[in-house]
Amino acid sequence: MRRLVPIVLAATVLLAGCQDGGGGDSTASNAAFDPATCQGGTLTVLNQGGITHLDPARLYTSGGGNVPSLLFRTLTTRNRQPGEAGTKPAPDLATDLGTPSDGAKTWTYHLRDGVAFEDGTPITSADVKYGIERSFAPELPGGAPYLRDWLKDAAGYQGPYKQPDGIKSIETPDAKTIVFKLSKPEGDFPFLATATQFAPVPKAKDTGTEYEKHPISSGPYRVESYEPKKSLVLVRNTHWSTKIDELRYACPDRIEVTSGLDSAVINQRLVTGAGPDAAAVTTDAVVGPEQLAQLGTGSELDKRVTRGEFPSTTYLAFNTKKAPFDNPKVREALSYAINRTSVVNALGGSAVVGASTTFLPPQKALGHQAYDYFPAGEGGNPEKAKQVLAEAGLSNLTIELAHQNDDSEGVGPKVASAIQEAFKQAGVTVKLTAIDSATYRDVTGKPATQPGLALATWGADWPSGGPFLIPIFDGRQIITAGGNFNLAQYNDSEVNAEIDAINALTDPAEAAARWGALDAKLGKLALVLPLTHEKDVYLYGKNVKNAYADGWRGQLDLARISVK
Amino acid sequence: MIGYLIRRIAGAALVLLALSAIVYALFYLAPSDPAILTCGKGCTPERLADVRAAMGLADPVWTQYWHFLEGVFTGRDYPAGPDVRHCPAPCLGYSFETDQPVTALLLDRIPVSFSLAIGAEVLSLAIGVGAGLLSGARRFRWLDRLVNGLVLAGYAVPVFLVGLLLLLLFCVHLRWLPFPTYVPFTTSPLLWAQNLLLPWISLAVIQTAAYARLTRAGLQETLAEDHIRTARAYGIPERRILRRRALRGALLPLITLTAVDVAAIMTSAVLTETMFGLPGVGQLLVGAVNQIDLPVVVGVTLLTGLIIVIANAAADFLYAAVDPRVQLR
Amino acid sequence: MTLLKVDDLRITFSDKPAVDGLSFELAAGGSLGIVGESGSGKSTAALALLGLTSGQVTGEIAFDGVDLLANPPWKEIRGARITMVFQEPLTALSPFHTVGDQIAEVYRLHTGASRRAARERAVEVLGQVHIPDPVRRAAAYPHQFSGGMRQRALIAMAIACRPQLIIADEPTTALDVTVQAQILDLLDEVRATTGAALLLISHDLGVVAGSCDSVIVMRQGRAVEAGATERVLLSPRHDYTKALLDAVPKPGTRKLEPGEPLLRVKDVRKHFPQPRRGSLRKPPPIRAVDGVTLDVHAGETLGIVGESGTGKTTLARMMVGLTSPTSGSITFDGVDIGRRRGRSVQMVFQDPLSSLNPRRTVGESIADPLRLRGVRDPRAEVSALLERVGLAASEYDRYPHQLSGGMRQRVGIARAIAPAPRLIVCDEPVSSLDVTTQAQVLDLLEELRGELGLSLVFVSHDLAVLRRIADRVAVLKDGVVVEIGPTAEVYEQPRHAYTKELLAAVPVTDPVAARRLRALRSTVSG
Amino acid sequence: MTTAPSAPPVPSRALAALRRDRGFLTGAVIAGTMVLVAVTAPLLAALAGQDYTTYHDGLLDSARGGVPIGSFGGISGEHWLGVEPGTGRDLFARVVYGAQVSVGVALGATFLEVLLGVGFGVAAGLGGRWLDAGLSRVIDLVLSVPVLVMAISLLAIVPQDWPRPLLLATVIAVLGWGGTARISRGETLTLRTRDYVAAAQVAGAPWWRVARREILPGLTAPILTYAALLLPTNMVVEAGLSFLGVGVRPPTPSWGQMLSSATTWFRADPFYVFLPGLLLFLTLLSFVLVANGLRRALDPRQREVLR
Repeated sequence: MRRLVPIVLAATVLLAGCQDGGGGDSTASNAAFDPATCQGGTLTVLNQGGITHLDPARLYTSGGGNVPSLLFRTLTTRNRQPGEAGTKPAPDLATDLGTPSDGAKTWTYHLRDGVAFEDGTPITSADVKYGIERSFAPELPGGAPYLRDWLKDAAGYQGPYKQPDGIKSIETPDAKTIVFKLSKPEGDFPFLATATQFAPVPKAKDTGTEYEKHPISSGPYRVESYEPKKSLVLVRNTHWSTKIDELRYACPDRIEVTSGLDSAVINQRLVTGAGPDAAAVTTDAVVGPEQLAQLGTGSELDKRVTRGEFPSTTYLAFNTKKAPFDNPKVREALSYAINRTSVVNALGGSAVVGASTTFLPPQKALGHQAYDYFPAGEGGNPEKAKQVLAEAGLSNLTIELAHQNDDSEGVGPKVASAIQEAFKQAGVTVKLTAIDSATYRDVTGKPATQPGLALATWGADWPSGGPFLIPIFDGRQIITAGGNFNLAQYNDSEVNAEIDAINALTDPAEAAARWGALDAKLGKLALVLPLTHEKDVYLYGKNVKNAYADGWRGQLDLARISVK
Repeated sequence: MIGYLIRRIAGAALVLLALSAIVYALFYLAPSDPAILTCGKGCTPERLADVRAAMGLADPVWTQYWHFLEGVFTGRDYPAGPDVRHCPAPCLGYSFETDQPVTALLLDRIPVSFSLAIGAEVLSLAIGVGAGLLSGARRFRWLDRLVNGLVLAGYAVPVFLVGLLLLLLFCVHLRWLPFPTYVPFTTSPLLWAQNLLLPWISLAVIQTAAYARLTRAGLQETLAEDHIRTARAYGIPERRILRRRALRGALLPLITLTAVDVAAIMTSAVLTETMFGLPGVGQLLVGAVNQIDLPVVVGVTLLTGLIIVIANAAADFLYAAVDPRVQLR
Repeated sequence: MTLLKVDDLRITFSDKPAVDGLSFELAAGGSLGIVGESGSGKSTAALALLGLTSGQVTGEIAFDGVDLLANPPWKEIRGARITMVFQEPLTALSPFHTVGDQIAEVYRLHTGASRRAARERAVEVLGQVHIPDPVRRAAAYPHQFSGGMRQRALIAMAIACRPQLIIADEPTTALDVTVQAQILDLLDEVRATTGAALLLISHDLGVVAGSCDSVIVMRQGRAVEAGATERVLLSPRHDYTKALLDAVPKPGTRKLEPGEPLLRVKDVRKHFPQPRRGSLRKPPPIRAVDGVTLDVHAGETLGIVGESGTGKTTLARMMVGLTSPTSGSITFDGVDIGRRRGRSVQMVFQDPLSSLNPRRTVGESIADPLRLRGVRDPRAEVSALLERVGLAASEYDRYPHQLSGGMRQRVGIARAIAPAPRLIVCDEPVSSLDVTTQAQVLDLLEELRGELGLSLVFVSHDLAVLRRIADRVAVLKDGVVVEIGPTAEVYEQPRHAYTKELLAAVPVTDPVAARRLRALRSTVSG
Repeated sequence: MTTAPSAPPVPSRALAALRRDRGFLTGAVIAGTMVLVAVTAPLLAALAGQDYTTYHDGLLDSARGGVPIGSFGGISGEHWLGVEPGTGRDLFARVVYGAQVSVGVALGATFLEVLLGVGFGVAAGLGGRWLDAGLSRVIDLVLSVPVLVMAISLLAIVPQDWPRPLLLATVIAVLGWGGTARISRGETLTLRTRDYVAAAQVAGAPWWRVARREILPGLTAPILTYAALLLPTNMVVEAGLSFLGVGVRPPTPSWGQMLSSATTWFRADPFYVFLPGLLLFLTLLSFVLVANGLRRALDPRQREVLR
């Protein structure tokens, strides 16, 4: 019954990207929808995990997050469209996606006119810079790490409280212009600029750790009341209008977020839809067996569901520096032996997860290329596995599998025992070692303490191959001191070079293709054993209109739905 | 009297001190490091060090514990970005996870757990004592049996089992009641009660029976005592004897029990709260434990300990108040 | 004229007869004593008079013309015309209400008087039973009263409604001799002043002797003898009555030849620290024994007499080294007693039941000390001991609860003599036994002493018993020996006032003497 | 709690009383069966030709979240109680192994509690003023520790690879021996005032002999009674802890843990809730019946319900 999801995951799990134009599902209730007249009503959001810190510096979001992007406008944001279109960034506070120069090592943005904070003071480039600087302060941890290694010599920066003179590599020549100087080419910068760290913060109003109590809004709503992980009430920000923001519709007059609920309860309430629950949605409670039993049976419920996919893969991470996993034969054998069906069931059934044989999730934006070099079929291929092991001269192998001690992140005992059972069929004995979910990443992320075999999950912070492959396979990203994600500890200069090359590309389509190719190439080495990719099925209340899963994150976008 | 109070309070303080020390020790022997959690994804060692320092985890354990004690008695200051924030006594520190003052968190949750406990207690007392008296005064035989049966059953059903079944029945199948969500009494007494009804029942089931049995036993024992015989010998009518003498003796043991039980419920409400998703102290704890949110865990442990201590004291006072023979010493 | 006429009263519990054909009459204002040992059915009969027995009642009870068996208007009789004084004064009053309230309640109930009137009456009767400062005491709770005062309060309650008949069921059994005397006097006085008849029930002939005109001796539910007190007690006809009278301890006849001191008690004190109440200051300790010096000579029996709370038990326990004195020394043969534990000094306890482990056979209990002395298989020895104290060797495997009180005490004695001690300290060894058994046990102790050349220290509250068995007597009061000397001397010419008071309080079976003593008492206690 | 002085030795009377007590007998039978089941779990599973780890994906409807195919959680010839939703593991096997945990932990914890409690209690009761004062404080401390709260914290922080059932039993015991200690102390204090203890001392018996021969026999009745009620209580605690996810580690099954996972299935597969729930209830009930019988038989004086 552990309900509390660690922050890190709050980011990754909440996100979801759309595959099959979720909009289709919502047409029924969507018919009468018109952005111009949708205003009014109160929207209720029922969630499991609440927002721990409503501070743009501490939020770890992708595409600006769902609730946060109602408060914080960023330089760019996600394109809030269903399907393919939704996987692209779009200008938000900025006039465009940014102008790269110096081979994508310098990015320049101009703020659009008329944008202002909730108190009416206009937003300047200095506010944006200050917001980013805050995210470097140790007092405000938790935000996305990228800027620290992307920005030129900013890694050691201690934040504006200790070092008021700020980051040199961010320049604000005038109140409307902001220039970022990077240490190496980053074609994905427009994607990163969607993170809440890019939201403006008025220095005058900054109260450090207290700021989250009432963050100054630049979006369509402002905070009326906020209790961390319990409740958040948003009301209209009168200094915001559709004139200065075309992406957000902001239909409801009032949004009430309740957190800390049990997912079973949430879905049950959405199904029942009594009272305010009729105008309710959830952004993190994927439907459970309760509802799945009723879905697809032509019941009224079928009209009240969005289906999306967030790019995330659950996989087995081999530590190729540790025996016996330094032996590719062993890795291949296990890849044959795996029984993905039981893993899928352990994670909630084929409706909410899909079996994966590739590391990249099956999404065009990521440049996914299908491959299955070690076919295990539905229920695994223990015979083949035994055979491979025999060839390698290995019999009755005993290995340890590290996993989290609870299932909230989908890498817990349930999955682990499923795998244990599958490998048993191939004559491999698996000893389960549960590690407290709170410290799991610490243990696995330090090569010194990293176990030979560990369950892991990886979600992209934006729909592009880069953030999906780089931390996992870039040899220069092996961080020996901890916080390492290249669990294979794979370092190949060729691959590293290719990564740099792709990073320099500023055309997403071109980049995607090459990411896919890279993944397919790496797949042959069986450095990781892909298990499943996430599918997201969310219910919403009877009176909710224009509900569709946005392409970036796979959930319905609070900024666009209506309850009128 | 004063002397008694002083010694009583001193004792309580000692117990709580020991409790907090134990919890502190335990959590520092634990292998897990809260800082990493707070630091988040892609956290570099340097940054981790900074975060740890900012959370005050860099100092040795005893120093931290000492600061903690200081906070409790005198309050303490925390660095918070540009300015420092002062945390007035009794200061239990700030949650690692949400940065809220622990005292605030607790105060925020206590009403829930308290409502839970009080409601359940009232319910079980009303029914239990009623039934107990009736069966004790030998009114109905069948009631006697029923009570007996219920007592046994009461022991045998874990709260979460009752809760689960109640949920199934009333919320899922019959849909008579909403899925419990805590509504403060001040907002709407009706909704408050409506939402807490199921938790109350599931808690009361166990106690009602126990109380009934206790009452009956007490009544029967008192009725067998000499002074009742005297009363009869002096022609005092049965009803009057029952009302003025037997009742008093019969309910004595209950008084102590009730006070202690309220504490017991409040401290063991973890299950009920998790079961029904009520944002009470118990739920706070479960979350905090998963997050190695030390200040909160210590806070909850101390609070629950305090409640128990207070309850015991209350029980003694009540007893002394009702029974002239008892002196507090 | 007769107030109460009981004719052929039979009470059976599941056809086991408790009272079996009891008949007597009681004149208005008269006084009748019913004497019998436990189980003789005397209390059952008394309860029957108030219709409070759960047994099957047949026969006839006529009270002032009312048939008490044809369910009469009890409301007017109970507590109004017939009242009862119970044995256990502590438990007989409700702990939750003040004494005054309880009396007032009864008074109001029967007279319908106003609250104030009732309160006043309560105070009045409390004064009548000589409770000092009745106004304040009326507001006190029973547990704040001493045993004697509680019994007085009960009597006050009994006379509150000016009853015609007062039934006193063992009213003094739980009390010290002196208090017992006072209560008996009070009952006598009350009877005189209120003109109520008194039905006094007791196991002690001495108690009835002084207070009743006529006596009934009951045994197994039957009246074996009845008549005027003088006649019955001075020239008994029935053997049982004779037996009872003989059982009452007579002055001993042994000559005392003092040996050299065996056990020396030198200025011994025992202070018990009191638990703090209220204030933080430590209250003064209870001085249970406060400077006692005495010797026990070889071959003698030293009696130690004192009322409850005079520290005699504490002294006894110190003599066997169970508790160590706060100051002073106790030596046996010049060796500190603490170091002689388990050898040469043994103890016989008051309640033979609680002194035997209920979960072990009596044989085992006796065998223990032998084992401790390294005897491998003590069974034979134990059997011998059992027979010596007049029990069958077969009792070895029985459990204490399967034995009668007397037998248990014999076991206790057997255990005491098992390690062949030279001194045995007996703490109230017979006070929980019936008169007849008492006598037998005393005889046994006498024999053993002669036979084994033992010395005895005999602690008791019962002067009569001591007079019979002791060579010398020490009178204990507030932890101090107020008088010590040869038994005869102390009994004939007591020097200390307290000794006089004690002696005056001793119930004697000779009614004439009893009256003399009562007169004496009034002078002694001013 | 004191046994009446007139109380005959425990065995003879008690046994007689128990033989007449219908409630006790029924309880004893069920409890006995449960213990037997727990002990012979592997055998029973083998008998059913099943084990508690093997997955049967074929028996699940993956599209519907992995609910068992067929009615009553997929009861069938080879799966006597159906299969577990989400995994398809055999429920019969899991249930019998679950009994092993529930019963085993409860028994272990109770045993430890009695050991600790009696030890401390008697020591405090026989020891001098200071020892008593000291130990009493310790007991007070233990009694004022919120058991569940502490247990959760403790279990959450101990290394995951420690032997879980043993750990559970220990934690429950370490937090729960206060009651036993308090009772033992009280009993000892009253018993030591009994003259037969004095008699033994006069006879020169050393303290440990007194404790063993005179005190402990007197303790058996009340402690046995109390322990008998501790057993089900501990079982509930274990179930609760497993329910909260800090209990035994998978794939080891436990009823509490089944119930907690059942919460997400109660609509889709009600049988899955019903089964462990019923078993837990039955077992607890039986233990309570036994305890109740024991209490009535051992000390009739003490009527009030032990908490």
